[in-house]
Amino acid sequence: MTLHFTPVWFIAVPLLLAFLAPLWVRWRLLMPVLFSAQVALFALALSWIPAVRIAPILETIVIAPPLGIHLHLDAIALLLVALFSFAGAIITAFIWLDNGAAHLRERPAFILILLLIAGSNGMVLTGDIFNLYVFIEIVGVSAYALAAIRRDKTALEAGLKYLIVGSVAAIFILFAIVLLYLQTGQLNIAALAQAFSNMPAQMQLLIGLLMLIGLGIKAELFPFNFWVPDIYRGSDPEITALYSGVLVKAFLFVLFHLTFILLADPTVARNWLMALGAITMIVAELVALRQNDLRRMLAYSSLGQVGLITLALAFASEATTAGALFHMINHTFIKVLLFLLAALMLRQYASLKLTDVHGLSRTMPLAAGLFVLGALAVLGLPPLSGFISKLWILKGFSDVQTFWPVALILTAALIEAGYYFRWIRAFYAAPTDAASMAKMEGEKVLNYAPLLVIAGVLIVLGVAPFLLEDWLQQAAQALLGREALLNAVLGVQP
Amino acid sequence: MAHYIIDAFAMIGMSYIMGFLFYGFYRQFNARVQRRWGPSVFQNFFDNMKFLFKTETIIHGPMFFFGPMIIFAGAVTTVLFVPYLKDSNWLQGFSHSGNLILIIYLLVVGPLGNALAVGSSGNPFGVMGVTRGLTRLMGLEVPFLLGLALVMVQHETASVHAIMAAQTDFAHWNLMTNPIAFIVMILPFMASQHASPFDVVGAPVEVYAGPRVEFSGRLLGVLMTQNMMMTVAKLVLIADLFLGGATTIWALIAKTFALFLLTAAVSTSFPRLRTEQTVDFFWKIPLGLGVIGVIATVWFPWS
Amino acid sequence: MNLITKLLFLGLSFTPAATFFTWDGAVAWSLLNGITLSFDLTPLSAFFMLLLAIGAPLIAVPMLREKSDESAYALYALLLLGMQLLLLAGDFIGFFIGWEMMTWSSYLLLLRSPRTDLEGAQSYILFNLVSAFLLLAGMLFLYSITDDFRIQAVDGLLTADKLVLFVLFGLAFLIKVGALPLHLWVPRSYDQAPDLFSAFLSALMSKMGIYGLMILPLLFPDGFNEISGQIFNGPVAGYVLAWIGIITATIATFKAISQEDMKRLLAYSSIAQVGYIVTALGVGSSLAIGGALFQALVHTLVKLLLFITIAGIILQTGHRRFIDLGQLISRMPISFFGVLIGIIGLAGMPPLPGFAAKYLMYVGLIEAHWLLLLAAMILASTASFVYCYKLIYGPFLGHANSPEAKTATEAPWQYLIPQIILMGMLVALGIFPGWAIDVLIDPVLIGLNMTPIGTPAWNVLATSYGGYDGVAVMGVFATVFVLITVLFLLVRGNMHRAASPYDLSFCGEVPTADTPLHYGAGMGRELRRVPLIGWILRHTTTGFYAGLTRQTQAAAGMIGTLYGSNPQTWLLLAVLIFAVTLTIQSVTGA
Amino acid sequence: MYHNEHCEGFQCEQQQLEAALAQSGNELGALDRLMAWFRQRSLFVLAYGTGCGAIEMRPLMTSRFDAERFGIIGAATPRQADVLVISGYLAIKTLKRVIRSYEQMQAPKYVIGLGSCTINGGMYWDSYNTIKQLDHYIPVDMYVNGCMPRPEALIEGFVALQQRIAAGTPSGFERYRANIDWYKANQRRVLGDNMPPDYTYDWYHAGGVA
Repeated sequence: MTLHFTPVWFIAVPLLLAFLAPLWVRWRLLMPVLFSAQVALFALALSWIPAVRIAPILETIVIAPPLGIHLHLDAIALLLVALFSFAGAIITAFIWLDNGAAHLRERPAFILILLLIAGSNGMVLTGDIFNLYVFIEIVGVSAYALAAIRRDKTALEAGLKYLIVGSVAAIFILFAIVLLYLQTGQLNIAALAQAFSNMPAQMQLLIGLLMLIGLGIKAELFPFNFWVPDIYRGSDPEITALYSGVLVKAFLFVLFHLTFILLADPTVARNWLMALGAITMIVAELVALRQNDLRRMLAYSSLGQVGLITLALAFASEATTAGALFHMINHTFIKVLLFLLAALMLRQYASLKLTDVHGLSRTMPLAAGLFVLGALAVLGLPPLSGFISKLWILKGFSDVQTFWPVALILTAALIEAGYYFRWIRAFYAAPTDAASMAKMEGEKVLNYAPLLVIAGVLIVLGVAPFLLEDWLQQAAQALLGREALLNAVLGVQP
Repeated sequence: MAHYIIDAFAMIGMSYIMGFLFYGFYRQFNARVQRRWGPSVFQNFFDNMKFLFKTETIIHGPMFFFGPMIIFAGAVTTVLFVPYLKDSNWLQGFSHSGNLILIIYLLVVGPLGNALAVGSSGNPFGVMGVTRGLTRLMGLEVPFLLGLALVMVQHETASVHAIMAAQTDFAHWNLMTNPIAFIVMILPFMASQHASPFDVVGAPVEVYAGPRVEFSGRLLGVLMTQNMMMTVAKLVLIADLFLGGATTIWALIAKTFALFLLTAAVSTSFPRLRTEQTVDFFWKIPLGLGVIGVIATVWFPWS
Repeated sequence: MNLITKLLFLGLSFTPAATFFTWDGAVAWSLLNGITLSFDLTPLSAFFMLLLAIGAPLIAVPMLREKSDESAYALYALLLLGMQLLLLAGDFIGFFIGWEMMTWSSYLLLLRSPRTDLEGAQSYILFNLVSAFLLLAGMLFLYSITDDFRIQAVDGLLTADKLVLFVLFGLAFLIKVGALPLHLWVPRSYDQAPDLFSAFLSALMSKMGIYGLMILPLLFPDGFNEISGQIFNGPVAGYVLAWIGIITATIATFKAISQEDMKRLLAYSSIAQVGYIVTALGVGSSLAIGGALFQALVHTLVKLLLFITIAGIILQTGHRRFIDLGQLISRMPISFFGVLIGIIGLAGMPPLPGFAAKYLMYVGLIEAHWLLLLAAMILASTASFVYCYKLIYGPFLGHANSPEAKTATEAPWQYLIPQIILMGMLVALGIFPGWAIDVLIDPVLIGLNMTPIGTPAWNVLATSYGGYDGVAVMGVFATVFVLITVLFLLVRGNMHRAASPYDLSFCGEVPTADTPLHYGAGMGRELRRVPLIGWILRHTTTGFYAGLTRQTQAAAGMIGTLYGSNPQTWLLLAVLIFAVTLTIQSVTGA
Repeated sequence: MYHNEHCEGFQCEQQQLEAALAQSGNELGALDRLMAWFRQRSLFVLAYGTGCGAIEMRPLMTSRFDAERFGIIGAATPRQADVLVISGYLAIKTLKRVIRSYEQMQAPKYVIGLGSCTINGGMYWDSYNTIKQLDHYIPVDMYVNGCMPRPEALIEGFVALQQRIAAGTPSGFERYRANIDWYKANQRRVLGDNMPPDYTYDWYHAGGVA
């Protein structure tokens, strides 16, 4: 008998495994299952590549669209799903191998992480807007709970704040969906896309704004991202890595997926979104200059990168989109790397204030080295993959002689260098407190194994980016290819 | 080979003799201006010999000893790279292997070797003097070389022989054809000869803190010898460049003497300047003239 | 294990040499669609590769003395790799990759010094990144016009486009060479870097900026003739570049004179020396370019020699300031000769090759009739005598000023071997300037489509303006020196060495060990009384950059207040924005 | 002496004095004679005014009396000087400097004691802090007495010194070498522990005592 692989598995497997959690607890298999689930999903995603390369896969759940719910696995969805499961696998492996943070190796965390992954996969795969909302809520709830999972004061505060903000964002999104449904009577995204242009302009604007704010809060765009540093600072770095690496990317995808598919002419929103991205980027980088806490700094840096990706995606040319997707991947890797490093450093240091981590390279040389690698990659310095993605984006802008984003991106990178290198310098400076240095324990290479994998990927992708090139270009085409998608989902339409 | 050796010794001897005679003349001239008799014209020779025959000489380490040797070697090399006569096989030295820019740099070799020796003596007063000397050098080299560069541009060559050959008669002397260059160059030239009013660096009689504060006996004699030879070499160089060179020894003596007389006249007439005044003076007056010269000869090629 | 690592490292340091000698044929690496990296060794890049091939092992040898430090070795290897990529690159992407690898690996090496402070590290990386990003912007702009990343002649550009490109590339490379007023990072980093790495920074990395500047004429073969015509006897771009170079050289020279620390002095002197190269590049004639290359060669050798020697002194004494040293001539004689040969080369005195370089540059300037530039260059090179003298007087002559200087011994052999090799190279080059012209420089000039300088014999440096014979100069000087020394020693009379270093004529007073007899720190201070120099030394760019940093920080702080920690505010803001945008849109849109 | 046919005033003085210079020591060898002749033709005087007699050195060197015509000229440092002129009384404080300067001069070197004070203390015969007999502390080659001696007297003294140099008469510095212990003992008597350092006469320790 051959198992019938379908895209549903990407959602179903994690859900199923999460529900069977008591079993794994009894058999003491929680972490192995969690890890192997992600690896399996990643393998599954890779096995789909040949098929998706030929044509997007459409998986109908009950009845055919536009009436039924369907999952839509095209190149970009596959890319993101693979990315999510890879990032999930890395983080899980880290939690598994690491000897700290016991609360992350218990049942609640197990369930919540799987739910988060399932939800994110669902958001990327689904072709139905209400279904999308459901997944957003699944992801949201698991994220709020994960933020508070450490159950101390700061974690609980972060969880509560996240809950408030996230719920409001969900309300905005829900409101937009309701309006859409009221106007068109449709819930299938493709069908909505066809009907969207027939709506009154005022209504289009209202829905657009509601969506923008709702998703903007979730995807951390500028005037709506004030919550980010607090949450990132409050929750465990491993969880933050999930947020920054998986969650934000899923929401960014949703934002742009909806933009590109609902609007017949994406240039309407282009300038708005580009401006939003540029402001997000510059503001976040500037604010990060003054941050003295490593995790807050990483949070702002994450915002800056989101701004950059937004800027590039909003431009909606194929080169910038492909570059932005590549950058999305890189950013996921880098931020997972950096946040996990922060987690490791937190084991040794009471606080990650700039003044407290002087001389960190003496006790944790590997961590300091990997931090340097991550910083170089996030700054876009060759020969790491961050350089290639940035170059791709910049080249995309130069192709059409648009230079203001180039100038902004380079300026932002410069500011970013300003603070990243301040940290690097602190790591390699003479220690302020030599006595406490002495009693710190050495590094266990095993803890670093997942991080070294990421580092390897960053280098390989930097030297040989052509490995991903075709896939990325197809993904970009899929993201921008409104007509193709409508045709694929709805068949030949009158 | 024998020709070269004889020629070289002839040049060295001639420089030495001209040197002490010129300096003797200078002391006489100075004395007459001050209404006194003054010493014999050979007084510098006597002084020099006295120092060379001193029975005792103190040295402060090997570099202190080698410094005067370097400066002497630099002086002799300079002498040998300046052509003394025009259109002659004699008194040429190795001047065909060099050029004007090389000679200008050779002029500086000596002072730098000397500076090493002074530093090696460990006497801070000497080093003060060296610093003053290098500062003055900084001031004077700029207009001096600019003046010479104007000549090089005029003749499109850095070869002293070629420049000499181009000055066929009095009307074609560079003094006539390029007077600005001469005026620009002449005051720094005097300073490069340690002539008053630019001689605060190592005024031998009055100023304690000079480069020579630690030198005694035979080393001082060597320094004195090279100074006289160097003076002659510089005079000959300027005569070559601006006064059309000389075809006979008598013409050479006459021309260099005329230049020396000019220097002596200026020295006796003006009070001494401080180092920074010297530098400032050179960067204002001769260099300003030099800039005018550049504008007149290079930017507006009608002249 | 230790030994194997060290041997491996030494082997790695020979990679540029291996590349230089064994490279044949071009290599291409397809990075992305439309971006193919191509690598090849052109005559120009071969010249700079040779510098790297000479310098890298010579710095590696003394590095072996310290206890084996794998990460430093790895970074050094990366740095060498980056520089080789940069030199080999046939397109801008490869160039940029090499450039950036060089930047960050050198930054990390810089951090390994305990002396590196925040300002030094930050100014190093930020200035270099600005340079890199300007380069990136320039190449993207070029790409947007030509649709090609390859380094090749571009013609038919609009003047405005060309100007933009020229400014972008020019600034990028001028930052790297440390031209004023973009030099702030140079003295700090050269001063604070590990002592041996300073040699690398000054001798080799500054040359990469020169290499970049030399690529520019390849890109724009016709220069800016259409703007300037022939007002300045040459392209206006060259004229501007030349003035930038010479102003840099002059001001840096005066700054160097006023330094009290050996490495800082050398840092400013590097800026000044590279300034000459920039000037010569601005002239652009084949003589001047030849001079620039010659100067690049000499400066590399000289700065390697000086920095390695000074690293040896610092190693042996632990002091770096002039006032803390002195009288090392008797304790570190080989180092003394190292510095002596170094400063003679630095000052451009005959018979060492510094003079040949100066000679070519002077003749280039005279040939171009740029006499005011010549005057400024003379000023800078004469003023450099003062700091050269300070450099040898401070550590070696005078009186020892600290207990360490009184007991120091000669530097270890790992330091002496490179010194001796470099001294030999410098002397040989001085005697045979024609060899360098014939073998090293003419191929580059031919590669750049310029008339080679040519030389009748290896010992002669010949130009259309006359030349000189290295063997004759050296021979005459050496013969006279030997003769006079022998003669002097033959004359009868008692010559004796002072029995005490305090036997000084000191106005009748008796100096003791407590008397301040060392003049090293004060030397050159009195230069401030010269109005021009005083004015230069009173003004710095530090204030401007500090102000810029302060303003940026203030702006960051101000924006940072937006990010409060109150959820109500976040939500209020979101709703408010929603409402306001909606209102505005519906009012204007309706 | 001032009324001759071919000369007038102090012009005659020079001729008379120079005439005396021409005849020099017959007992010396040719090279030594030549050297001695050069030495006496060129005397560099250390510009060191120890007492009130220094006021007489200025007219001596300048236009009125013009010592330069005898080859006598000032020198700034003891290293270059041949002659040390002790111009008048010598306080004990100054004595130390004088001894040091003298020892730093390079042989051959000469000392001229100017004024009565250097001979017997002069008007300071009972002063507690001046030395009375210079010759006890450093060797004096020539005394010029008077209080003050006129520049003419000084010139006569110099010329007499020149004659002695030309004649090859053993001069003070050789006496100093030979009797260094005596001189040092005398110096120690007035200076006490405040002696100039002994490395300035290192030939004494190196066994080079004449």
